[in-house]
Amino acid sequence: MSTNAIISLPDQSTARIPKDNFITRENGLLSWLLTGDHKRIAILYLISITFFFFIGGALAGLIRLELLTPQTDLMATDTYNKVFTMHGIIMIFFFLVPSVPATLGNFFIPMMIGAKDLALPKINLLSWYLYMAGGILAVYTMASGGVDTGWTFTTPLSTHYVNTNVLTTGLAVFVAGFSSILTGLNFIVTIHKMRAPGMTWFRLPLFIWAHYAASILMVLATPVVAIAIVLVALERTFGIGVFDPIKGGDPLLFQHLFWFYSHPAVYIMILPGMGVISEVISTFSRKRIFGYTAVAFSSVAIAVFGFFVWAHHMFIMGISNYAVLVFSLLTMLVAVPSAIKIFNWTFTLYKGSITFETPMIYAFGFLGLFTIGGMTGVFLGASGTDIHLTETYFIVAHFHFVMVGGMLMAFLSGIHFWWPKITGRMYPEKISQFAAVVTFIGFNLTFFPQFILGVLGMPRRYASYPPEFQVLNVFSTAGATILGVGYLLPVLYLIWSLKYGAIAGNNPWQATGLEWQTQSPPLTENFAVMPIMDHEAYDYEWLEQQQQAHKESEATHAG
Amino acid sequence: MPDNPVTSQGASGAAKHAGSADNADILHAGHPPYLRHHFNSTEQQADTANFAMWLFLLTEVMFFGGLFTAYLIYRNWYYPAFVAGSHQLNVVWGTTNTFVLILSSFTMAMGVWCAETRRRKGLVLCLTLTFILGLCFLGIKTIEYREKIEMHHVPGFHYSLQSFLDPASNPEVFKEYHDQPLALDMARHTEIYFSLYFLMTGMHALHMIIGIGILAFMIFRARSGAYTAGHVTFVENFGLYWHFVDIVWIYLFALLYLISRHQ
Amino acid sequence: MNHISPTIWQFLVKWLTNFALFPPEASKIAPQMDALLFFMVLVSLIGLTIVVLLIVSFSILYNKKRHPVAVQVEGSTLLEATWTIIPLGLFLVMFVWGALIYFRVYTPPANSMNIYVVGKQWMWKAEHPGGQHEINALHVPTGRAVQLTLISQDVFHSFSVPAFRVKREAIPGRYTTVWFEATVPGTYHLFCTQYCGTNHSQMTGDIVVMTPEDFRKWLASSTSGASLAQNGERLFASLSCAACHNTRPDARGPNLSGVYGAKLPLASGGTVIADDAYLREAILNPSQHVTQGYAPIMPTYQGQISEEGVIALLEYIKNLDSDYRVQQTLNTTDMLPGSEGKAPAAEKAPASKGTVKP
Amino acid sequence: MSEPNEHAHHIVGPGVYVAILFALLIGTALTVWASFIDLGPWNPIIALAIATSKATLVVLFFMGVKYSSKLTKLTVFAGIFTFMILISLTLADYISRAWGSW
Ligand code: HEA
Ligand code: HEA
Ligand code: HEC
Ligand code: CUA
Ligand SMILES: [Cu+2]
Repeated sequence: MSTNAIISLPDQSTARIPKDNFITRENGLLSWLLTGDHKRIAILYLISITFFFFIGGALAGLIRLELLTPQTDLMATDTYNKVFTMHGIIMIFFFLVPSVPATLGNFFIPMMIGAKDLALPKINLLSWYLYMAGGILAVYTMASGGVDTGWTFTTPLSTHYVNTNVLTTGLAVFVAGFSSILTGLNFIVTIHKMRAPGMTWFRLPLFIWAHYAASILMVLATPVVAIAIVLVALERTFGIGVFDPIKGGDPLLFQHLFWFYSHPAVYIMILPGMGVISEVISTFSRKRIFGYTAVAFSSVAIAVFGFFVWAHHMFIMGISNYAVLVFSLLTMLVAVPSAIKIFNWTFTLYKGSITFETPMIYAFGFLGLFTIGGMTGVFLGASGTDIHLTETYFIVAHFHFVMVGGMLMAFLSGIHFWWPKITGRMYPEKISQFAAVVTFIGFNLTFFPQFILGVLGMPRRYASYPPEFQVLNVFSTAGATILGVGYLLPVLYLIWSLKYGAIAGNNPWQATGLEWQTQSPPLTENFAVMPIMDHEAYDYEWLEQQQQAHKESEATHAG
Repeated sequence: MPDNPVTSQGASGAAKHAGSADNADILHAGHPPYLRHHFNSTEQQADTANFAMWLFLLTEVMFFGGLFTAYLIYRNWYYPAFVAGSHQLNVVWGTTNTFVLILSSFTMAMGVWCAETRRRKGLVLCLTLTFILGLCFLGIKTIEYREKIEMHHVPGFHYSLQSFLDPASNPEVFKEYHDQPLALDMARHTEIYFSLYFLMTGMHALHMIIGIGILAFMIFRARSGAYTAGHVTFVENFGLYWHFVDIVWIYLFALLYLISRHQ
Repeated sequence: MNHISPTIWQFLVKWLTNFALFPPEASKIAPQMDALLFFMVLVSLIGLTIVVLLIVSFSILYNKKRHPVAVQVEGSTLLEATWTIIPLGLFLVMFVWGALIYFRVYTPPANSMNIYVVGKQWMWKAEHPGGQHEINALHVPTGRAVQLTLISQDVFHSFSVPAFRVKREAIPGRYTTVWFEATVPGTYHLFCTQYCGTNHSQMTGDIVVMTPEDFRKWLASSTSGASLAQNGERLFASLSCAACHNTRPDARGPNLSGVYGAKLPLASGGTVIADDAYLREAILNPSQHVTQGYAPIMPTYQGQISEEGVIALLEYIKNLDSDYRVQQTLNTTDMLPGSEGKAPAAEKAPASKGTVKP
Repeated sequence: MSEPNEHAHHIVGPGVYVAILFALLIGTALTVWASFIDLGPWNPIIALAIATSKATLVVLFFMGVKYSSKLTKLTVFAGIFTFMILISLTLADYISRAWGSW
């Protein structure tokens, strides 16, 4: 560990993991499967999400392998189509949407606001079961032949022209959607009703604000995609005609409904990650977030404006030109709050006292990659350039930059950051710093060439491509291999650390959040004594006084 | 917002939690058994449940919202088809059903009031009435659906254009409205009208069926006084749900049944 | 940028093209699109550099060794306003600039030469007015505005020519248009960029840009005998459209000559411009807009005519319009070798009985 | 904490409920009646206006929003607002499409 690390671990010889904590309180599989404890549910989620991530990742590996050469030599085109469809569906609905909220959010929202649990523990468990039901259905679909509509289920392709498992996939997404709705609902209720005394809105950690905003999106947007899927299913089974141009329906209506969810969904995916970044940057620069209110409100602004821009996915699809104008303008507006956040985080470093533990490295990665990803989103939002760039690898690069470079980095950052709290043990610092750097390099090697491919015009969802694009594709595939290693490493050393990691103590990062003021791993009811919030968020001076007082009292005890 | 949370601790989880540090006053009697351990007061608990229910209704609004959007678009595109389709619906049944549902909403509201004022018999009566009215609604809906099936107005199942190409073939409707025959291409679009009709009323009916199921369960529990001892959250929340379903119907009735009846 | 310094622009484009980082610019709109693209890249690079520079320098200046105790700073309204307003301003510039280009790409000039393109799983079929058919290929001349009228027979496809920086969705059930003016002869990629099922990645082709002379030769060598309008005339007769649409005083349908591009009064009130999309609707969904003064008796031809058939009928109806014919003569027919036989049908005497004389 | 319901919220009495019931029934009769007379373009507007006032009554009284916390009111508003975004922006596209039938 570098000398300038802030970690102040308890004395290793005497340190022990507290005997009574949420993991040891009850034993047996059933105690996990029937639990109402938000922390246990978070761990259930963590395991299942990782599982789906690796399925999705293996599919990504297949995509990249196929694209190594211009011809379709590894698999037939329709196999390729199934592979990228399942990759998209699994990664979005079964990994990224629940990633941070359902694991870290579930675990830490109650702890950060000083509550004993989420407001609706049974609903929380139900949402995990729904998620699992959807996930298993998706895997079953994949095993029984897959689906090849693309993750966007574009009509009339999905309703009349493909004969793969659209129905079961739709059902899987539908069920997963309900899981997401329930999670969001639970968070909103909890944040409104369960805050500890003294925990006013503007004392909430920004992690909470971000989750609050994301939850609004989950609750209000997800039902619309649910109904869109129901309509697709009915169109497929009964031919009801609402999306069928032959019967007078409008296939674009489906896209309106789909993107009314799926655009806000991209903010469901990024906002919780932004929450993580706020916590991490503040902690490792030992400073209150620069412009707390601006960052808090920009989350809400993203959530609200996020509802107004969905048709930017349809610029060339035949919506009216005037609608294009309006949606393009609104897209520009929604990009501003993200820019605000980036600069506020950057300026949080100003006059800080910065250390570079793994979470911080991931957070730096997030800042750089999300800036690139976000700015290229603006390229797409400007209607003119979208004509050239849409449906090319430029989009693929854009969304992997925001989703993988942004959210996945944030997720890993958060996992490392809170690992000591969740398990009571530290992860090995050196190797994890190494893994973070590997992911960063691998990521750029994988996805940066795709921007160039996109500008050159290489269409997405192509199993074969003109030979002049090969060089860049080879780079990309090489990068994906490195990236895969970068993702495999954390799994290995984090599992290793469960047994061999150093004991973390309550607050290894000297962070200010309420979750750090209790034992790790926490008690089932989180706090031995109900906390009372008497200071602002990120108040490092308060923390110092607290510790001073603690030391003094220990000294007097000893004396 | 939670007030004075420090003073009270959960009771229901207490046995399990013995030994933990938060059992300061678990032995303190007076906590109702329905207070769950992670809440500080019954008020907080009730508030929370109420708010959660409202959020759930929000998702329902957006769920039906997608259907209403589709409806509005196609109605404006294929107005004549929608008029002709609408004339095939039976206003008498529709109006009756509206009355039935409004009545049931009223009995439900009264039920909530009975629960709040702890009138067990009144509650059981109100719930039973609501239950019966709900069944009535579904019964009438079944009659209507059956008519549609007989007329081959169910999209996807041998959908027949006859009533629109040749309105006189359905004398009952014809003598009322004297519909002009539709051109073939417009007549085809009536299928979209009926798709939306079945979708929207079907979704609504599904909500009714779920509601009726819950009502049956509630009647059963209400008889033993479960909701008349101070813990009325469940009844209240169910009431919200039931009223929401009523509101959806109010719009469905106006939008589906009453298009241009004057022609 | 190309307006500011053509030399630098040329250099930049050539350099980038040779490094295969940048597609060739082969249409008039391409440099305009690229100028915006470069502007955006530039802004992003500056923005990214600022962010990265700040992070790096703060990390050096304020790392724990150098700066052991953090100084708490609440925020700064001035700074925050700066980084709200500057990006907003830049984004708005991009929006306006982008919108200008968007409208340029999708608003064809008045007298462009029209080619129909039908997309289907998984091929592109192009139909030139002179009757030339092409599959997965499109021949166009340089120096002439070419308008594509696109439609799909089944699912969404997207007609994409990266070298032209132009792309448009082919939608089932309605026409969309896009236009370009090719500048550099050569062969360029044509891609279907909207995912359309199994062989989506094989729905590609070549755009062959030729000099006007070469193009004229090509047109002559690949004509299939009848022009589109002549095919349309034949269909018009065989579907007995002329039973209603004729010049007899008791005709049940409106006279179709001169209808293309005209403003038609509707029975429901209001007017409508009879463009391609309208004519198509009028044939397939006639009761959608009934022309004033006529009974809605026209039968629908939905399901009886293929998309190609509709296109041929449209071309025929368009040619009944003298103005349009003049335009077409200016635009296309002069491309044809001097022989009279290839001129659009309407110029000749009506072939079948009852056909409207323009 | 003994009587949670007494200070938790205002209890609406049966009197109000009966009044609302009658208002709703009359409203229903009114829409049916209005739909059978020719009001030109006003027909759908009136039908929707009556439906909306009925819905408002149900929300305010049967569902008790009139007596609820600001939070509940805000929630109801948020639902209507998002619903309106969905409808209005989608319809804006359809209305302004050149090929539309408007
Ligand atoms: C986490 C997911 C996520 C996020 C956060 C975003 C964020 C954004 N996205 Fe992206 N997007 C996707 C996921 C995401 N997107 C996906 C999955 C698709 C493809 C779906 C499919 O078709 O399969 C997509 C597609 C997509 C399109 C459609 C393209 C097309 O189909 O033609 C558009 C168009 O407008 C777009 C725009 C934007 C914009 C403007 C933002 C903005 O929110 C970005 C805002 C951020 C910034 C602007 C960066 C910070 C800015 C600065 C630091 C300032 C820099 C300095 C100066 C300007 C001085 N995205
Ligand atoms: C959260 C979302 C998410 C994530 C994390 C990823 C992660 C990755 N994605 Fe993808 N992707 C999408 C969401 C996501 N993707 C979506 C929505 C689409 C659009 C689908 C559509 O068009 O419908 C898409 C499409 C997409 C394409 C375009 C396909 C096409 O259009 O033809 C490509 C191509 O390179 C790609 C690559 C990758 C790679 C290399 C990774 C890597 O980051 C993954 C790295 C992880 C691993 C590699 C797993 C760990 C290692 C192992 C399990 C060991 C085995 C590894 C190997 C054999 C290499 N993705
Ligand atoms: C039974 C008579 C009938 C036949 C057959 C018929 N039409 Fe028509 N058509 C009409 C009438 C009447 C109208 C005007 C009312 C309307 O718009 O529907 C019309 C309108 C049109 C219009 C719109 C132009 C305008 O002025 O409104 C077009 C284009 C057209 N027809 C093309 C065709 C074509 C092409 C065919 C054959 C494939 C055809 N029609 C066959 C009766 C007919
Ligand atoms: Cu056609 Cu892709
Ligand atoms: Cu978007």
